[in-house]
Amino acid sequence: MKTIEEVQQDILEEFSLYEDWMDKYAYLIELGNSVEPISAVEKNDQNLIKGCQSRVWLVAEKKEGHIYFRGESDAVIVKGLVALLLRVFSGRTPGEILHSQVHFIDDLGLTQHLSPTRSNGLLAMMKQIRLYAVAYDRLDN
Amino acid sequence: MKTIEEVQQDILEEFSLYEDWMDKYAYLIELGNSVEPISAVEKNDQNLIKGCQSRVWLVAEKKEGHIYFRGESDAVIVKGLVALLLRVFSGRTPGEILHSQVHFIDDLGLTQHLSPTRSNGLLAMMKQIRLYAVAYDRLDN
Amino acid sequence: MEYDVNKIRSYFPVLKQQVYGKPLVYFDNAASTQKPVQVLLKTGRLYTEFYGNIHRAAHYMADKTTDAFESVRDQVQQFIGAGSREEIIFTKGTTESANLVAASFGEQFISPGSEIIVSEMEHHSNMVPWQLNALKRGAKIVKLPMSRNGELQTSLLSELITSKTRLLAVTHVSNVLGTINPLAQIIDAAHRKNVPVFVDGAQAVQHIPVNVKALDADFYAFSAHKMYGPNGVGVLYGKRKWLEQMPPYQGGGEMISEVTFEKTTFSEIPFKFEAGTPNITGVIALGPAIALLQETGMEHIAAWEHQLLDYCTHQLKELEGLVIYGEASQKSGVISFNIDGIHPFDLGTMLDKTGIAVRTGHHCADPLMSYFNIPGTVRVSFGIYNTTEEIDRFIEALKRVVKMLK
Amino acid sequence: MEYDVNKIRSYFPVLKQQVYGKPLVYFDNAASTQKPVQVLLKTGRLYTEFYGNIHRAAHYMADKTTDAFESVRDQVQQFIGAGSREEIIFTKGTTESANLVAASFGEQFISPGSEIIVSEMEHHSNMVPWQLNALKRGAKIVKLPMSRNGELQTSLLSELITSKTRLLAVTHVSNVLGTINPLAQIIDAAHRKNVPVFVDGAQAVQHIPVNVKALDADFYAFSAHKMYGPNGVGVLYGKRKWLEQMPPYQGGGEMISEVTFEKTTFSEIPFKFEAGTPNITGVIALGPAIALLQETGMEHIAAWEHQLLDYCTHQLKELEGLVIYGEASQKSGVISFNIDGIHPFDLGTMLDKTGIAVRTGHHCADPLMSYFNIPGTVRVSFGIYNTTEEIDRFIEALKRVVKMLK
Ligand SMILES: Cc1ncc(COP(=O)(O)O)c(C=O)c1O
Ligand SMILES: Cc1ncc(COP(=O)(O)O)c(C=O)c1O
Repeated sequence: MKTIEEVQQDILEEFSLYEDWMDKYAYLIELGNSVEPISAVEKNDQNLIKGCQSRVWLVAEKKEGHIYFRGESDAVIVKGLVALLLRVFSGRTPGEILHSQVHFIDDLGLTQHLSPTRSNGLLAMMKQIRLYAVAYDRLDN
Repeated sequence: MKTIEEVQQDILEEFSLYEDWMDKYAYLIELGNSVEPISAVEKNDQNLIKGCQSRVWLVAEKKEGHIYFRGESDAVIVKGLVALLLRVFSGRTPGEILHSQVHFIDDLGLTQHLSPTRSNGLLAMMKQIRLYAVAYDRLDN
Repeated sequence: MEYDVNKIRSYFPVLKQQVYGKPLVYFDNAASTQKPVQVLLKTGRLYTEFYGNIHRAAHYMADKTTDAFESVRDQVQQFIGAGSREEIIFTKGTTESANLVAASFGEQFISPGSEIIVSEMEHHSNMVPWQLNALKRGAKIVKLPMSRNGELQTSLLSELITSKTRLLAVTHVSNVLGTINPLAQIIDAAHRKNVPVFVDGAQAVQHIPVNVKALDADFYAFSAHKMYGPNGVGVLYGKRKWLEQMPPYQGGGEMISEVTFEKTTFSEIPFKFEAGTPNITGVIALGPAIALLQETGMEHIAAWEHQLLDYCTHQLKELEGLVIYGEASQKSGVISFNIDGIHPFDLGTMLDKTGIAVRTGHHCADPLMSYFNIPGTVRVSFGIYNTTEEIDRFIEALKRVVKMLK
Repeated sequence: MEYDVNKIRSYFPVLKQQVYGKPLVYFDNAASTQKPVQVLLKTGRLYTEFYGNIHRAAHYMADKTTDAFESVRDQVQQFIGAGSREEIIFTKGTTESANLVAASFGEQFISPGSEIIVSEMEHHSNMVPWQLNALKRGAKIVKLPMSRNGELQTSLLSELITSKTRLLAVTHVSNVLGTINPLAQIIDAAHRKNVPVFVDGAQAVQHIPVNVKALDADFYAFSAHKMYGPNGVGVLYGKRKWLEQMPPYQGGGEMISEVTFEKTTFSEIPFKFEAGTPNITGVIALGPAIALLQETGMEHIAAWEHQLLDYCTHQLKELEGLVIYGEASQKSGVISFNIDGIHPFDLGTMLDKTGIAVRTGHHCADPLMSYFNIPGTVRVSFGIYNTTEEIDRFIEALKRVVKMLK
């Protein structure tokens, strides 16, 4: 399996194919549409991360030392970003997550989606992913 | 006796001798120093017109249908302005005062001393002069 | 008179900017308008020619600045047809104007059991101040409800206004629906029962002619940054009879007459309500913004923007699955809509990539969103510099992004 | 490093103005400073290149503006050494900052019988808010007295602070006397009895290095317009632990999380305290003002201005009948004085005619005037761009007008 850094590089390379912002977003939408929906039952308050404009749900499961994430959003662009985050983080060990540095969103020029004052749920989702890692890490030790 | 308008013209002419602002103010100070002081007894709260930075006292007396004003201030420049107002208004009938238009302060470029937000007492003094005129006018009729 | 939109556009250099390589179409005017060079030039004069703190000083720079500042008070008075300059209070915005009245009028007139009527279409800024205040004073907020088409149910007023009602708070123009409320009628109904009315004019003064005296409004508030003026400046108009009875809101410099450790006496209105150094350069730079509105003519502006509204509404209605919220008979240039199966955030984000700035979200009007049971809308809102060509570009872009998102 | 005052002066075109045909000498910096071109240029960019309402929008103009706005929050945090950006709240000025804390801290922590200690040398803005609040809540204002030389009698603190004391309000630097108060010592005395301290920094941040964390101040307030920045912008620093416990001050847009007619939940700090559209352009233009101070170096500025203070004090003392108010051992560049037998208003008015802008009056510090039993003073106050040559011209002019007035 590729490292978190390698996956980020892959993503950057894929996006570098698109010069135009419309095309980058078209690709994000495509990614968003390909995200496997989470079940209605899982779309509960506990898994909900509330943003100002859109909602994000995040489900985590641990199997054999690795955390598997699934997620969704009511906005397709946010869903595309969720897809990217899942690709980077799902299936990692808590240690890998805790020692990672996420830079690809900045590098893609999508920083505004992470701005704390935009609060569209993505930043909270990243925090939540780390919290899961911390929690599972503690459970292990 | 000259009319209110004529006295204003006189004042404007006198000041027109001075080109420099320092000289105009030197003349104002001279006028201020020449104002006859009012007695300590008359410097009471009733005659006091409070400004933000300086205080003005105004005393009015009526004799044979004419109002005679005396006034003073703790700041000599304000006293100079008071002297000019006394020269214009003292010895007039209530009707003359009420029908007059005071423009010489504006014309001299001293408007800032009359600005309501500067509230250095002069504007209040002008109002007070008019109020006396109104009051004596009523008493007459 | 012809409406010379090109001349107006020439005052707004920012309109020539490109975003993401596309020419900017700015349709987010209800959030904040762009600012003309006239306002910048006036600001520049205060940075290069004269500036000083106002009112209390005895020097040239301060005198000149004071004159410029106070003359804008006269200009505002005249612009909204207020009875006297002392009834014009400078605040930092509509929100602060509402908070000032809620706190200060509240302290004097609102007590346990009092009722405050607030309409269902209010911006949070004309809702939360009353809520907070009601909570503090044991008063109750009573809702003036809305109808499906975005009009207030004014016929209910005679029932809603009781002997306990102390104030009615309502917006002149809705920032989400565009509805122009029948203010004269609402105010009349309130006054018949001696209830004063606070009007949120944040979306009105820049779009339609406003005369507070003709309306007989008790309070009227608006923000400079929504009327092509500077940021950080708001206006509160209040009838003298209310302002004089109300205690000061904030304490500090400017608003006091005398201070001792034991007792403080306050200045007259308007200064009683202007504690601290005001936004001097901001207030002075509001002057040219008002001048621009007046030179263009509020009647002409209203007509022009109404034309844009009609033109855009007509084209939007052709689109499949598009729902417009707010179809009041009297509307200003604001259109809120959604498209079936597409999240407004996605629409807004994609439109942005085509150079078109619209707003998405709840527009600070949660109760209104609850009414329609939606998470938000896409909102386009027009200003004096917008054109039908821009609407064409918007519609075209909208069709394109809808195709991508569906 | 040399202090390059000519370079600094070149940033302030207004200093080249003439008044009454004489070159301007601006010695009214404590009232408000002039503004450098850097601040104007930044403002201009917001008028011509990018501008939008912040935080909630999803378009390019708004995103860019939001980034610029929020980066100034970081800059302010760093400038005053605050622990985190969330502890920086933007207000409209020092006065509002004090009112915010008085109302909001007051609501939570001040009750009948509480005591608030306020120093005798406070500006009305750090006095009246506490008075108004004490009156509302049945609390009492306790005076921290001053000595003849203009220093606070800090030795009395251990007595004055009782179990009833809820807060101590004190200025960092006096706007009349120039006294730099021994803040660390005052704060330490208060903290030993668990009393938080509100510091009025309006006359400090532009003159001396300030680090709120090193001082351990609980609240620290200042105004942009006194630090070469724009008008209508203030800062309130507050320790997180207090800000989080305090209820919101104003209600409206930005500061809420969710609103219904029944209940409203609020945002986190700092937004909880920033209701309504903030002074966007003002906050952003504060950035270059802070940058100028930092590039020049607060240590260098303090040294330069202290030199001006010494130079001017020395020459004033030579004048017959001249009394200086405030001779604290630690002083910043402010000198208040009177001349025997001459009214300060006359002095100020005449100095103005020679091109020299000073302030006269009570400087919004009535209690201090009562202390010295005077109606007012003449005040000269220095800024980063003032020079000893200007002081020479001032002294010469002063001698001339004194001769005229005596
Ligand atoms: C010491 C002090 N505190 C507070 C203030 C009030 O500041 P502002 O008027 O900007 O709110 C001033 C300025 O006048 C001051 O000098
Ligand atoms: C109807 C309405 N009221 C009040 C406000 C608040 O104005 P401000 O944020 O300028 O205080 C707005 C703007 O957002 C508005 O549209």
